[in-house]
Amino acid sequence: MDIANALVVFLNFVFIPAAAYGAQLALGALGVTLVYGILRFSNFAHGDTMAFGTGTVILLTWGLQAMGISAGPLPTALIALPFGIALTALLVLGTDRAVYRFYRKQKAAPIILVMASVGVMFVMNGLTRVLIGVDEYRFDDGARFIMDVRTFREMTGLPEGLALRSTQALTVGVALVVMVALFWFLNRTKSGKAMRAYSDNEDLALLSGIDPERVVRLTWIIAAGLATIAGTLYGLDKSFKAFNYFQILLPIFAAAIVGGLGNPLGAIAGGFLVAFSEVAVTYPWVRVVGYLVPGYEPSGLMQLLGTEYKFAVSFVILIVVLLFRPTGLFRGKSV
Amino acid sequence: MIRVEDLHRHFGGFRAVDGASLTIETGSITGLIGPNGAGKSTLFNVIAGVLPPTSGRVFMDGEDITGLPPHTLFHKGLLRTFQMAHEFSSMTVRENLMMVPGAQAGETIWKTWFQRGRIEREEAELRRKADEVLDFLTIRHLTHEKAGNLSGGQKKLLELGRTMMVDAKIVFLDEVGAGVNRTLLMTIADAILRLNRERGYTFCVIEHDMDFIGKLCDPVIVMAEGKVLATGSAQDIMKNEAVIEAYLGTGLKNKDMVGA
Amino acid sequence: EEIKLGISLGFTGPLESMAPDMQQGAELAMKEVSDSGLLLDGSTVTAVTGDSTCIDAAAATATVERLIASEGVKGIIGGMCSGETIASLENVAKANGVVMISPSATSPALSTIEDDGLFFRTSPSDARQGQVMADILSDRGITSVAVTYTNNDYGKGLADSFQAAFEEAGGSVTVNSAHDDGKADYSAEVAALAAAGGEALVVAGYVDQGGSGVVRASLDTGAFETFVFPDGMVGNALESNFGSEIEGSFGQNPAAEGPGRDAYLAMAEEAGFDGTGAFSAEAYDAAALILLAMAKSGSSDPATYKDSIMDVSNAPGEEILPGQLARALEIIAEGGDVDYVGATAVEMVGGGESAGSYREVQITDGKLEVVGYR
Amino acid sequence: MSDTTFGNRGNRDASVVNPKGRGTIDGTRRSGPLGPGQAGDPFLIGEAMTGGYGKGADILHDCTIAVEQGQIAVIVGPNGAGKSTAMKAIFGMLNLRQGSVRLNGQDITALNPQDRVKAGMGFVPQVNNIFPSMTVEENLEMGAYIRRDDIKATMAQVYDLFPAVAAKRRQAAGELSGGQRQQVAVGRALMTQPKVLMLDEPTAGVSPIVMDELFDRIIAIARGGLPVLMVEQNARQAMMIADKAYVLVQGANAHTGTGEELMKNDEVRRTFLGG
Amino acid sequence: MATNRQAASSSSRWRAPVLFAVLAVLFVLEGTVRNSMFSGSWNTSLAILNMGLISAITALGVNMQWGYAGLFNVGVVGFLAMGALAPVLVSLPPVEGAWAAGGTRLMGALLVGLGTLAMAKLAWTRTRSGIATTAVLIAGFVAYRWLFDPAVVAIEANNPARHGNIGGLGLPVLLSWAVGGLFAAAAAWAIGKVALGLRSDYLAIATLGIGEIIVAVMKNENWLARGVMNITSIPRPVAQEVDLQNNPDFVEFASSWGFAAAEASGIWVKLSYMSLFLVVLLAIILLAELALKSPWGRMMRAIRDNETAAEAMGKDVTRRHLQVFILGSAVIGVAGAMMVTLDGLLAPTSYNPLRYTFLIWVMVIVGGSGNNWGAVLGAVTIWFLWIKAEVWGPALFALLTAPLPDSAFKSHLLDSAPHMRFIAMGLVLLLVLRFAPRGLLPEK
Ligand SMILES: Nc1ncnc2c1ncn2[C@@H]1O[C@H](COP(=O)(O)OP(=O)(O)OP(=O)(O)O)[C@@H](O)[C@H]1O
Ligand SMILES: Nc1ncnc2c1ncn2[C@@H]1O[C@H](COP(=O)(O)OP(=O)(O)OP(=O)(O)O)[C@@H](O)[C@H]1O
Ligand SMILES: CC(C)C[C@H](N)C(=O)O
Ligand SMILES: [Mg+2]
Ligand SMILES: [Mg+2]
Repeated sequence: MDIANALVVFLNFVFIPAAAYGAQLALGALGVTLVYGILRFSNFAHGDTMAFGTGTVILLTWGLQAMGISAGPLPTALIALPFGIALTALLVLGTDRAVYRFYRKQKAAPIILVMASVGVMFVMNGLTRVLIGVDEYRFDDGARFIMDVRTFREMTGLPEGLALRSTQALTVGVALVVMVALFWFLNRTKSGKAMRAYSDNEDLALLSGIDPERVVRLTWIIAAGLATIAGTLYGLDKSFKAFNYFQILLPIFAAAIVGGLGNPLGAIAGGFLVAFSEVAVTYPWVRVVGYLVPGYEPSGLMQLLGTEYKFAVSFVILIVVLLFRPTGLFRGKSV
Repeated sequence: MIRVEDLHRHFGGFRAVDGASLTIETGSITGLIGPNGAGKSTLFNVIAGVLPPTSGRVFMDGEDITGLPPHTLFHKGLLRTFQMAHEFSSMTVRENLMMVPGAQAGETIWKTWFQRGRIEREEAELRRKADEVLDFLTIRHLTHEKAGNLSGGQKKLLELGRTMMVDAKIVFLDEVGAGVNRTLLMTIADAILRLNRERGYTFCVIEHDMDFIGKLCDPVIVMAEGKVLATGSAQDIMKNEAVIEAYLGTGLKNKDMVGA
Repeated sequence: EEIKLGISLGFTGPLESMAPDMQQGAELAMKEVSDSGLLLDGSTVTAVTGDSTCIDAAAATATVERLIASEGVKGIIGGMCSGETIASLENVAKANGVVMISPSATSPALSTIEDDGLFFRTSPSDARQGQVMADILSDRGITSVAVTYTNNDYGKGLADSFQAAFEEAGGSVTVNSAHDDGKADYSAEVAALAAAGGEALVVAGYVDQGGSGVVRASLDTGAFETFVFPDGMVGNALESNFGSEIEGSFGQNPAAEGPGRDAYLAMAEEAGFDGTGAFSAEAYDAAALILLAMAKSGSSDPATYKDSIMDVSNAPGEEILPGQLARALEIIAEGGDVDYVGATAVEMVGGGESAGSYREVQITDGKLEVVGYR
Repeated sequence: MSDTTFGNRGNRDASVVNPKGRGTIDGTRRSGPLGPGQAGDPFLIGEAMTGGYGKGADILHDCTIAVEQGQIAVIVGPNGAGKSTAMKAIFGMLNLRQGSVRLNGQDITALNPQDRVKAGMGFVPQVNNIFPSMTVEENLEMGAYIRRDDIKATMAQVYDLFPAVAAKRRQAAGELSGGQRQQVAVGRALMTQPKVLMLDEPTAGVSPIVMDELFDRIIAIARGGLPVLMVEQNARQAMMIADKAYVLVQGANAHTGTGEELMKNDEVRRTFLGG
Repeated sequence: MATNRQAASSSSRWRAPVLFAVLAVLFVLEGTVRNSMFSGSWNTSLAILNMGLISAITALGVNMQWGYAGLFNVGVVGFLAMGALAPVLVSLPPVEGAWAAGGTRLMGALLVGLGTLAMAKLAWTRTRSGIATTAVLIAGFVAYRWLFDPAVVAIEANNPARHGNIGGLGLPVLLSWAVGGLFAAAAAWAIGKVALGLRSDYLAIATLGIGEIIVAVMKNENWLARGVMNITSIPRPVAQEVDLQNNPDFVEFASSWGFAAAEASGIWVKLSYMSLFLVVLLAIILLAELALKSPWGRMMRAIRDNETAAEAMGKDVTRRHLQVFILGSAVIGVAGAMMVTLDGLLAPTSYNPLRYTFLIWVMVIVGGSGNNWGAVLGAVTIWFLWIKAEVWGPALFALLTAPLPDSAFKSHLLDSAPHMRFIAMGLVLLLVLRFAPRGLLPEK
């Protein structure tokens, strides 16, 4: 019984939250990694693209809700999602046209593109706030829990509870599906291979008859889709606040880098690594140990480090991982 | 000068260099040939410290130099050129040469603040030496050109020129001839011979152009599938059945269609 | 004369959602006074706003510098967050001799700062709130809590003063740990808090920041069911974010019971904004105090009117509520005394900060309900 | 090969920017209209081409290169003569100030490179001629990107021609040795099944035995009706198989003739073909 | 070609002076013209300039790392914070009782900590045994915590409302600028040792991490600098405005120039700061230019151009990278110390990456990376815009929305006016990059 309790505590406070958070980061990192791999720069505007995408999804969700449309036990936002993606893709394509294309034509140094993306970040940042405001919004309807603590306790009779939110399951599921789909797309379809070819050798892609502008458009559309999906799932799970989407950029980049920038598989692994190291390292093991070692009552919390240092710790872990895997988690074949 | 003992370098399961042992005698110009993918460049990279070996040892003048980083080997007198020219493209041709010598006072940051006079003297000396080298290589007219603007063959000359800025003991040349005009290649061959004769450099040369190998090298080492296949004089090698089958071939089959 | 007052608040940055209601509160008071035409021979009052960003001391300093040097404001309502407030006070306001009244900087450090008599605040020091919160908990018979605070001078100051007071009263704090605002995820924090346990969780954070994130994650994992909310958390967002999920949780924020607050809420509604927004009422009071002090001292020069602020804010005199500023100006013009009560029952103590009366609130049927005042 | 990834500037940091595979050609350029060809044109001709890179000085000066149906044309010349530049000019990879390029009876001077591929031109550049992180097989598939028909047969032919590469078909092309890469590059161009094939030093760095195979194959291709235009430094072999040969010096035509004629010309042999 | 080149170089010869002159004009306008665009106050103008100069020094540091060596430092905020600690620890008056409470113990703990690391390293190089090394580390860590924890508790318990920190040494604040540089250099050394010479991702992750770690330590280690409770009243190297205002000579001097005492005192103080900052800035530029125009600079360019070849030509690339990384970080540290001195405040919560890492990067790139003067120009320009965007953004917005009819939509838009600060900033950045894609003053 006690082992069961220990397990439940662990699952409830460490495993499930970290997995969901990891999936959220992973989805964000996928977008960053894709743009890095194919368009060759770190897109600092990605966080704010996520915010913008989510903003449009929220507005559409409200519209749908006003019309009385819902998705049963699933959040209405899922119905709005495709339209949100379409709108975001339009905005992003417009940005490419107005900003990035110029530098591509000029063959400007890629760092200039990075800085241009900072400019875009500022503008989108403002745009999102003008669009939907600075407040916090919850737009999660439908069933919030697949399993909540009370039900679990009643079902199992254990003193410890376990909760699993539908958005958590959704996020993890979607992250994995999206990753597999992206992997399949890039490695098996002609367009995907064309994108990789462009990423590998722009000039030669041209000489093989690949239209580079088509590749770029496709990349942006997929990136916008990823951003909107990531942003919406994150928003559903937590809540939407424009400001937070800039903050999430940092862990997203960490995830993308440690996974090996430009590598979709790495993005996923990196996301989970960052999330688990944040949650697990600062976790006080007192209750788990308490269940496992009967009769032992530790005086402290058995916490390695305070949660204030969680981000710091996760970085140390990332560096250590890189030291032992000097080529990133997934080296070799990238996008 | 260089002794390689049972060297292995594997990439995953693939054995690019698979137990190669060879010696490069002091004062020789040793040729290294072999089919594409035989492991020649990999062997070079392991000797020059760019890649760590999977196993095996490399000795230079009896000293174990396995796995030493390239900059250390440089100071021991082991220089190399790259299969694909590695010039400093945004610097002028002369600067490309002047940066080579180690132990310049001006490379120590605080000396650049307090010892301007000394640095200027050293620079003048370096400039003189660089110009000498440029004369030797017949590219003096390119002194102030950006190295990035040179054509393929001129970059190869510059690669060679850098090895002349200091007193090297042994120089590894990786396919200096690929993509170089044949007339120019013969000039390069002459330059190599002169360095060998006049300055006593030892050379180890990878090349697919048999004329070039024949003119320069003795002995010639043939590699195939990561191992040494044969060693001998250029004439012997060119008659060796195994080498002909694996590497040299017997010429065009479609001769009859030529000029049709 | 056209009198300009500066409003320096964090319109962008982590607390950007609080700022507009505060600004509107301050402007409401100025408009009221302007419209009355009774201030210093019919002077008008205009507001000049500046963005203090709340976290960037340099930007805040530059903003206040601009307000004073270029706009020529005679007083400043602001700053918003304690750190930024201290920086602009020490570097700019003191140097130029301009009065600053902050509606919301609650750090205890501001009580003892050397301010040349220029700094006031209409919110109480967190040293006091900690005491009040401890009292509320003791009265409810709760003896063991976990505390999480937003990692800044406000959160830490409040958490520490609360811990001291609560332990003094015999309670125990199982853990007192920080959370950073604006993080993407609070699972780790909540896991740690849950492991430490406690009957309730004290969330000394901001409702539209990490505070909500922590509450959300706690609810989702079933870590805590009852929460204790100090001022940074008591806001409408609490109802809309959580509603009945946090049924039975309680807290307190600086606010006085009674007609002043009601009057203010009505005025705000009429003016089209949310008067219950955190520190909105304090901002109204801050502006009103400056203007009344000007009238009292007969001058818009901060060097002169700074000394009248304590005077108008405290007894003796006729009590003044929001919406009665015209009346107050009349009294002053007649040479009478006023005791400004305003929207938050202003009572200045010590070096010029609100003594602080708090209302105790509780979530009942998903709504914030006032259950008493302290 | 010089590393100009960062425009000869600093910053080799791969964690903000991806240094891999940046191009030099403006991929955003749109094609202009096709013009009429001229009577009596060879299959492919770049006529009186003058131009250079970007805003720099002219590198080609009134240079003309042509190849007839079913023939092999070879360009030789000293390093830096502008051989590669001429090839690129024919392929639309730099802006010509003067001159025109005509293919199969149409003036294609205004087309961008992508559209020239669609018009039936295939090209193997001198450097950067593979997709390094894609497998050998994918490299070949990319060669057939514009084809809609079944490519299996062609691929089998290519593997037949380069057995060393066939053994490595699942390996990333970037992990191959210099000579093996060169074979993949030529294989990629063959996959296109172009109407005209342009090769820039296809034999650089390949071993003698493979070089002979390659030349054999090129002859066979040409005799099959596909015109081949190539730059070569292994000049003697190249001259042997050339129906037409051009010697370029400093961006201008210095000598033109059949391979045999030029081989017989002492001056040409001594100065450009290496004795 | 020749004419082309000449045209280019003659335009670039004038480019720098012209751009600096334009910038100067902006500051003069800010100081003299009062309208909706400018504030017409020298105090504002100089305040912006002073912060701009500090940003310029920071940008110089980043430029050394990026422009000279191609090292990507995303932890600028951390090195600034490192430097910011210096004035607190060096120039603040000692805290009464703090040293007695736990000072010696603390020092002992720090020594044990460092000693442990050194021993572990020794154990590793001597024995190559993971177990021995781990044992050393664990033993050291236990000893460290045994010394450290009580000391911290004691120090933090010492008058926590006002102090609770270890306090400073009471030394002149100008000294702390140099110390700030040393602190940052030490941090850079540690990171560089781990991360340089490996793949470039390490440096990105490591610097990103160190930025977070240093700020986290500053926020949470109250004994060090009171954590999030902030340190205020940091000593100044220049006069106090209030003292000047009370000085009759000064008041007279001010009025002879036609300034009110308060205004004049502000200007005086800012000018004093400005001269100090300028001295530091120019000294750094001088040293940097001397080095850059020497074989050292040539070597750095070679390394940046082609690491593999430079390594083969005997240059120890890793060591050189470490050197510039340390130097650049030291410069950033100096800037950090200068900044708290100017603010008179250490507020760890304000150290966020957007402001102190990305904005600095924008400055460097907009200025033209690799060019010292470019970094300075970019820094001052961007800082000016960053501050002015607060006013210009909403003004622009008002202009744009003016033709709209009054409606809920318009009022919603007007409510969003403050966010125009970001939009304006973004647009300006994009415009500059558009018209000077290689930066305002590209590297020659
Ligand atoms: N990084 C790598 N990963 C996997 N395999 C590699 C790698 N580098 C080289 N190889 C393999 O090792 C073998 C030897 O390569 P190497 O470059 O040494 O050949 P080489 O003898 O120099 O050939 P060439 O004459 O064509 O230059 C090749 O088959 C190549 O595919
Ligand atoms: N991208 C470029 N930008 C500017 N100049 C260039 C560029 N590429 C080549 N050049 C210059 O153009 C001239 C011709 O170069 P090209 O590559 O056509 O020579 P090549 O005849 O192919 O020589 P090689 O036999 O060495 O390949 C050379 O002087 C070279 O410096
Ligand atoms: C806006 C407020 C919640 C600010 C907080 N009281 C502080 O002092 O920082
Ligand atoms: Mg090779
Ligand atoms: Mg060429």
